[in-house]
Amino acid sequence: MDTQDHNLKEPLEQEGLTVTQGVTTAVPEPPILEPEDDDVVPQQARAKRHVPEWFEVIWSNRKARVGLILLLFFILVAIFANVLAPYSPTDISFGPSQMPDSQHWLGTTQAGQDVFSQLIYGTRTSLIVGALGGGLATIIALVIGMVAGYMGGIVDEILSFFINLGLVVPALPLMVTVAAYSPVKGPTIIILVIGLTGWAWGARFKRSQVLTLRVRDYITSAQFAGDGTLRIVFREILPNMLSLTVLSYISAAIGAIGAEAGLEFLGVGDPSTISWGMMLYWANNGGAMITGQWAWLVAPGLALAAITSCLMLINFGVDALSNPQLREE
Amino acid sequence: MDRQRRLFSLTSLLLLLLVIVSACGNSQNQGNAKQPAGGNGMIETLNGGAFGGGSNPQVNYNPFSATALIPINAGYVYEPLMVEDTYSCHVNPWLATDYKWQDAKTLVFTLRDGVKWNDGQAFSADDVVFTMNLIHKFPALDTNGLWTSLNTVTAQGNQVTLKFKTPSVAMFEKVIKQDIVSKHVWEKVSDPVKYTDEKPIGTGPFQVESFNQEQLVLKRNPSYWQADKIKVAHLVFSKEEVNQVEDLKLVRGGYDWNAIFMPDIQKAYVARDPNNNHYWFPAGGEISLGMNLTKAPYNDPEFRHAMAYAINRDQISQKAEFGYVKSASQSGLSVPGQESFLPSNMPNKGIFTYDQKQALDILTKAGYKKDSSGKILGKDGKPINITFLVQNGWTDWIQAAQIVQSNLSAMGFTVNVQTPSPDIVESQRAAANYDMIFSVHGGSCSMYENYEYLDSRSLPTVNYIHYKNPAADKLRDQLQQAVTPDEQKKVVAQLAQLSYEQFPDVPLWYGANWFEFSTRKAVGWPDSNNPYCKPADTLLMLTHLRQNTNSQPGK
Amino acid sequence: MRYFIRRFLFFLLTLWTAVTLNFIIPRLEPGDPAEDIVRRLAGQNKPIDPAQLHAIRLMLGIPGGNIFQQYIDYLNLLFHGQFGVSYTYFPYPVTTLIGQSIMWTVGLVLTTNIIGFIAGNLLGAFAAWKRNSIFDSFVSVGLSFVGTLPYMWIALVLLFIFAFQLQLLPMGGGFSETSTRQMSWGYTLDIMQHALLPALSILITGPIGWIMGMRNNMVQTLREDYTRLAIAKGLKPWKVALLYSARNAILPNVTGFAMSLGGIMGGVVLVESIFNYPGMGRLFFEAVGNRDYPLMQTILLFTIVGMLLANLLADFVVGLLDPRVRKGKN
Amino acid sequence: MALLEVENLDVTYATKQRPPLFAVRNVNFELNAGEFVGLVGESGSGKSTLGNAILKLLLPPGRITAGSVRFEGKELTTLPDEELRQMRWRDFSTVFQSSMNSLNPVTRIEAQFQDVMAEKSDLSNSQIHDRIGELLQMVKIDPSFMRYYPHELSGGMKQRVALALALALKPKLVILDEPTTGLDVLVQKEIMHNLRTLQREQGFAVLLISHDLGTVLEVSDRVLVMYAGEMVEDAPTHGMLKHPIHPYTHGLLGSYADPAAEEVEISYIPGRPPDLTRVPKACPYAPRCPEAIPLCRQAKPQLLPMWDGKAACHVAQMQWNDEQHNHTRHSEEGPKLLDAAFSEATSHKAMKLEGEEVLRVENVSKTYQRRAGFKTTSMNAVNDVSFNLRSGKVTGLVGQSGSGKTTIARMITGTEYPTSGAIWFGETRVDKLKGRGIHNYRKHVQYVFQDPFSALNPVHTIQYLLMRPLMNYGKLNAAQARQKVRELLETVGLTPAEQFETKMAHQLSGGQRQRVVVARALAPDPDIIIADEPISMLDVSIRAEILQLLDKLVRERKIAMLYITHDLLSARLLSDEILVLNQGHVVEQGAAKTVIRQPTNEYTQLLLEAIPRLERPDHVRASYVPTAEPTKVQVDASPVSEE
Repeated sequence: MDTQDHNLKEPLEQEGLTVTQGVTTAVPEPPILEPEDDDVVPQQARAKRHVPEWFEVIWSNRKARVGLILLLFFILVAIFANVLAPYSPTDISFGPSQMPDSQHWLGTTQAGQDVFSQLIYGTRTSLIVGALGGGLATIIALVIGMVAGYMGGIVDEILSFFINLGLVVPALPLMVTVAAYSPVKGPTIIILVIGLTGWAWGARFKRSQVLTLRVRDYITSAQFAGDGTLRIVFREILPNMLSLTVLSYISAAIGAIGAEAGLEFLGVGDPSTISWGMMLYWANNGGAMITGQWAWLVAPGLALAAITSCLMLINFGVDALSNPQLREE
Repeated sequence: MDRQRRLFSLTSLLLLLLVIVSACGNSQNQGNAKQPAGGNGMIETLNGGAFGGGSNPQVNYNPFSATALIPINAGYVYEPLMVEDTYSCHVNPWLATDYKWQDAKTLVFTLRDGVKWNDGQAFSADDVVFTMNLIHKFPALDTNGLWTSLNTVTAQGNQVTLKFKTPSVAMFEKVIKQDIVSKHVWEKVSDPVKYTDEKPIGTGPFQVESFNQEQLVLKRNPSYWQADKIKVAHLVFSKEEVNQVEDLKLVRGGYDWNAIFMPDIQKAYVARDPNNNHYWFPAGGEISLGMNLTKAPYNDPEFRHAMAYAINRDQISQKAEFGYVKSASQSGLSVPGQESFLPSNMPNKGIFTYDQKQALDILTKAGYKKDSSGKILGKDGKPINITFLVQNGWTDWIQAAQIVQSNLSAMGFTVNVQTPSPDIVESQRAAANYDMIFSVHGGSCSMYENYEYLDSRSLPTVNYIHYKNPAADKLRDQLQQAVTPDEQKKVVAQLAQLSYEQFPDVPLWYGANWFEFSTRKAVGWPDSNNPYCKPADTLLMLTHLRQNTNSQPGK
Repeated sequence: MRYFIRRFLFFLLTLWTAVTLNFIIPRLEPGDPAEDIVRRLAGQNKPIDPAQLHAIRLMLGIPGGNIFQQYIDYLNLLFHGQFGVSYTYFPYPVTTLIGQSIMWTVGLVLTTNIIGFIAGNLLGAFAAWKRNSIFDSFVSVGLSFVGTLPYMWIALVLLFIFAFQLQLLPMGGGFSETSTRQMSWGYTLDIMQHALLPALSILITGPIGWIMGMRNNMVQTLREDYTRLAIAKGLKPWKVALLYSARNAILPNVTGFAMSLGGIMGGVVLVESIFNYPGMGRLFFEAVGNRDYPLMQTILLFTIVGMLLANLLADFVVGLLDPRVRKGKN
Repeated sequence: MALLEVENLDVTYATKQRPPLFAVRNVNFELNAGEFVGLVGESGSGKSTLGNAILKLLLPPGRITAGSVRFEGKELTTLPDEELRQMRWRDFSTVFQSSMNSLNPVTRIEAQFQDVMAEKSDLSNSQIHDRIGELLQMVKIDPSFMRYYPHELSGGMKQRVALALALALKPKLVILDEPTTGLDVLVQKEIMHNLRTLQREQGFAVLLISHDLGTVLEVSDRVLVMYAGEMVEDAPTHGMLKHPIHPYTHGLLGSYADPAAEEVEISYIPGRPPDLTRVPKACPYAPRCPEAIPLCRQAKPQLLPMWDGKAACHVAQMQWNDEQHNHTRHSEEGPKLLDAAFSEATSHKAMKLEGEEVLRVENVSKTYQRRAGFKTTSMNAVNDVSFNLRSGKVTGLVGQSGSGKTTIARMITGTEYPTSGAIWFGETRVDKLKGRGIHNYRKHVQYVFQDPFSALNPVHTIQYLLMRPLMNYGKLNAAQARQKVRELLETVGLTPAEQFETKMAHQLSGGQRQRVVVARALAPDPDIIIADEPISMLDVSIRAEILQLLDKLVRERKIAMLYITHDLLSARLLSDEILVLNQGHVVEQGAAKTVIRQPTNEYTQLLLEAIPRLERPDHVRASYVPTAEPTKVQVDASPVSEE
């Protein structure tokens, strides 16, 4: 008897959390007082489909669809880089700082490497850094956020302190410092640095999410059903945070890709890495502006923007999953 | 529609603002072009590149300070006793007109008369003694390490006598380049280490006119003791910009001379104004392939001998260094500048050429075998895997290392290039924890220093290959004793020979001293045709500059 | 009161942790600031002179000995407000340097970020109000692409176009070389001119986060009962949009703004490095590169204190804007 | 000309991704100046949508797709925005549901009056200020409260402020959408009374939208009843009370009874409303209607005048026609309709409190410490409460929000510890249990939650949810547990079990979910069940169904139940013993019937008075015989959506 009206009203009452660019704020939730108010029904019609509902929602969002297709494109480029790239990205046998021509679509670097080939191989680094750096940050955020949120008490106090600390300590300067003084250079250390410095937002986000979830009746219900803490956290709470976790994972991946590019651009990366950030570094330090080799300067920036946009577009879809107001009408 | 129009007008307003602001200030931006002086052959202004001091430069003219602004350390204001032309190592009289080693422990300078500090006070031997004692009292000022062997400094008339604890002929280069400060100013300074010397009183050709954080202007010292030789009224230095901007300013004629690395200089700089834009990159220290002599196979001289042939120095020069550098001599000396020190019988001035076959032959002869897959095996029968450490961020070296890697791979070695941070490389090589490495040594006029890396008593950061040879140690000791140039040359030749035969390391190329100059305003710059000094010998250079009277218009 | 004590304790603990991190991170790896100075003076192609190294070590007075003792000394000095002397700019105390550079950073970065924040929120509010209009599509699709462009890349391209190719604007620095550095219209204009490109590169991407955040928040507040009641009241549309919907939607953004100041500091490092702007970011990056520990530590410390203050300020502002929070604290 | 005329109004919610939802269909009614009209319907009936459509405040994707809304003859659906804006608040104003959210949280009360009054009246600022004071006094709020922010007011006060705000410009029509839902009954009563008085004094017209027929009938002149997006009855209040025309109205009325009657009974309507993504071609109520005849499943009845009102019902229409024809009945009596009911009589209640004692609560108190600044204030949530729970018996705990009833429940379940006193479960001191002890104890004490929507995790199947307690407490393996799940589902009336066990909670209706919640509580075979307002979130028409289920289980399985409620009627129906709680104190305690029929405490009396008293027509009562065996629960086999 209830579901229909819920659908009509869900835009009014669904909202508990606002997700904007990783800025999460708990909007005070109106207490549920009336039979028509409830908050579990947005996914009214998801039974009997072959495709999972979440995919459907994401896919039905035009922006997200474009994003998914683009991402697939980037993944394919990364996998088949050795087939697609006309030359080896480290081959220095061409003339230095050549302008784009039919041989070198995006010209060459000051060391005589083919820019286009570097661009293609650079896809790999960005994707891997995004996936792993974002992944590491998300896992740390998930563990800390969930433990803090669920355990409460002194554990929460301590972990919240670290979360707040992580929020207050400026990330990029910290990354620069850590990356600059780390004994090894290269993407691995950058992934680690990003993961270790970039989790605070997500943790805060997840903690507040767990805080709202753990007072739900079904958690109490699970306690009464005799479930243990771990089971409650992983089987009752976690699945309800899935779309938000994916959301923050993608955001973290975007952050990781950007941070990697920034760090490499600042010169704390390994200069022999083939990546877009390193290409920008070399373009800046190898005289792309003097020689007017614009393609070398422009291409990696646009590629970075393209990959982040495609992730952001996907996020629009995921956002719609957790936040029905943003679904397209 | 309305909305779009509004958006459009907003955008155009912004653009307009941008144009106005940029146009307004542009007239100002032309900067330093002052009115040309009269026809007295005086160049009004020369723009000499960056004054250093980092992104937030602070006034610091303390000549002893490592963090002072560059022109102060370069002799514009404070002068040394004598000036060495570091290209040919010829010593020019300056504040001292002459020197004499009375014995290997006693050095006597005769000072020039009539030199005045730029506040009008006379320069005297007291100032020299004061300076020497000042850096004794404050070891933090003794950047040349004089007092490691100096015992006493005394003056008698215009003669200053330096007595050393041990034979210290090799200290000469360090003594003569010590900047001399005035006693009457500096004796009042309570903490000369932290003193920033905002109104520097020196004997040099210039004095400070103005400083803001973007620009330092020096003006000619009219009472300079050889004022007739200085034909430049003002020297202008500016804040260090990021690479590209420095490059661009140079290209656009913003500097009359500068010392920056610039990719593809012929095209980017010279071609813009072939009549006026020139460059000269004289050789500096030797960048050498160091091998860890504490382990096999690198401790085998024949292996290192093969390495001398195995590396394509031309490729490194062309690919990693834009063709700016020359192949280095195995003698450890900087040729052609220091040619006169070479043993006369050394073929091709000690420069090895790329010959992979020769390298393989040497290896085979020395007992290194190849396995079925073509990998060269060590004497223990295992394939030779080489770990090559290169300083992170030193991009030309990294590219050079990649060339070494490809050269050696082609022969049948496995080379693994790693790029840790410079500090790591430093500590790893001090700990003999590497296989191959690039390092730099030599290039100075102090032969004692140039061969320090062969001395088993040196710090591991200097003797980075951990070379142990009593003969080399002994030869260096002899250099401390050799008071005459002839004696010195004899010892140096032996050291060069040792280096040539023993292959303690394998010098690959000479690091270049960057030097670009424009003849638009001034002529008389040192270059390959007239290498009267290295570009860093600014005092020598400035006394050679003359106004360009028939200036060719730039393109 | 309890709230303030907690707040203060957090403040102190954060400071202590930051200070300790500052101390530990640079010491995790070998390296010698003196050596860095010598190498910088000598260049890559010259060997290092041990005598000079020795003299510089003496000059800087680089602490040696027991790391624990060093830490205690360090804390003790900090406690007495002595931040030490910069290695790079010896003998200048780090406070002098920070004092000089902070004005540039605050002037450029804070101003542009505040402008960006205000503009972003207004644009976002407008996009939400006109949801699904051309403007909204432009904002939500067009701008989000622009927003993904890397910060430093935008700066580089601006530099390339306006300074290198068109030669309209200076290539870097905070003011002209010939500037007299006295307050005058010319000097002001000069400063603005130098700040234009860095400011633009911040302003191009800066507001986008706020635009999107505001838009998303306001899409929600537009559906809230109070907004609907305002419509039902028949108030003028702009009143409904600004005083009801936007007024509530901006609250999360205000907190977000304070929290994002850390990210801003990151951007500062990039932009100031590219434009050689004489601010804190550039100084910080230089300090890291030179192992100028006193300078680096102090800048980080100042930044963190700034962040904490910004958070307090944000709390205060949110308290002003949102009476519910005000009550909750007491 | 009526003040408001709604004609053939259709409202549709159409999104790209989902099938369109026809929320309001072909609705016609009129509202005259000064008339107080109630609009009643359960969740999903489209009543709020209708209200919003009239105000032109529909949220996208909702849209008026056909029909017209005329206010004083002006067509609102096509009126330009600006003209409509001019009319708003001066001509018609509104009070939203519960006002939790309808006052701008960041501005003071005064400002929220000020802005609209400044824009829409000629009053000066000081006049406005005075007027706001008057308005607040009118709703019995001290004018000084205008300096307050909304969150500083209680729910009831906010609602009154919203009412005063709606009357600020003396509108001709005020639409109130569930204005008192969620407030305590006493407050509800007072506000409604206040509203009615003001309406009589000032003469504005009211459209009162509510799910609670009882409240509406108490105050309205005329009542409109909606079901599944259609208007099914439109009749004057006195007529509807005496003889509802539509079987649905009749069914709704069955949910009300006087708890203080000698015998109390209420009825429920089995089944659930249709899916509105497909427009029903016949009578939408036919599947649930006990009167339904074949025609009802074939053709859609029109809203036609009969007796003293209008109704859309084939059966009633036939009776009416018949009556018109034969003149056999008095025209005021309405149609004869059947009932399904749950009455006190159906439970086998003995007057004496027998049964084995399972849990003993002894002089329990709970004090909360609150810090505000330097001051620490303590609040006694529960004060010296003692009672027993006996197997097979229900103890009702009645009180308003804040009375401490939930705190007692939490202490009994071991989630909170009393400040003093003891709770004995057999030989176990519940208030001393920790960790593992609580885990073991909970096998014996289970909980039925208030909100069936949040008590079931949306990510799990019913089977998983029910297997957990079985495996945790019953030590069953998965296969055994699965078998047991079916038994449980059948026990709570969810048959066939196979059809339910694979479903997710959100695929069930509210009543079905609450049955699952009950099944889960039964799973460990507990000795005690705490039922915390188990029916308050459910639609009125099905509450009796759940009560009946609980009653049956308690009696059959000899479970001791603590039934927590604010509602004396359900307490009377279900409980053997009743405790009335007021601010932590037990103010009345005794056998259910005694407490309610002879209340000694003033507070209990107030609570009783607050219950809408509907005099039910005699012929209805006479027309059915209470059955000891409850009506077989008809489970609608079709889930919510069948795409």
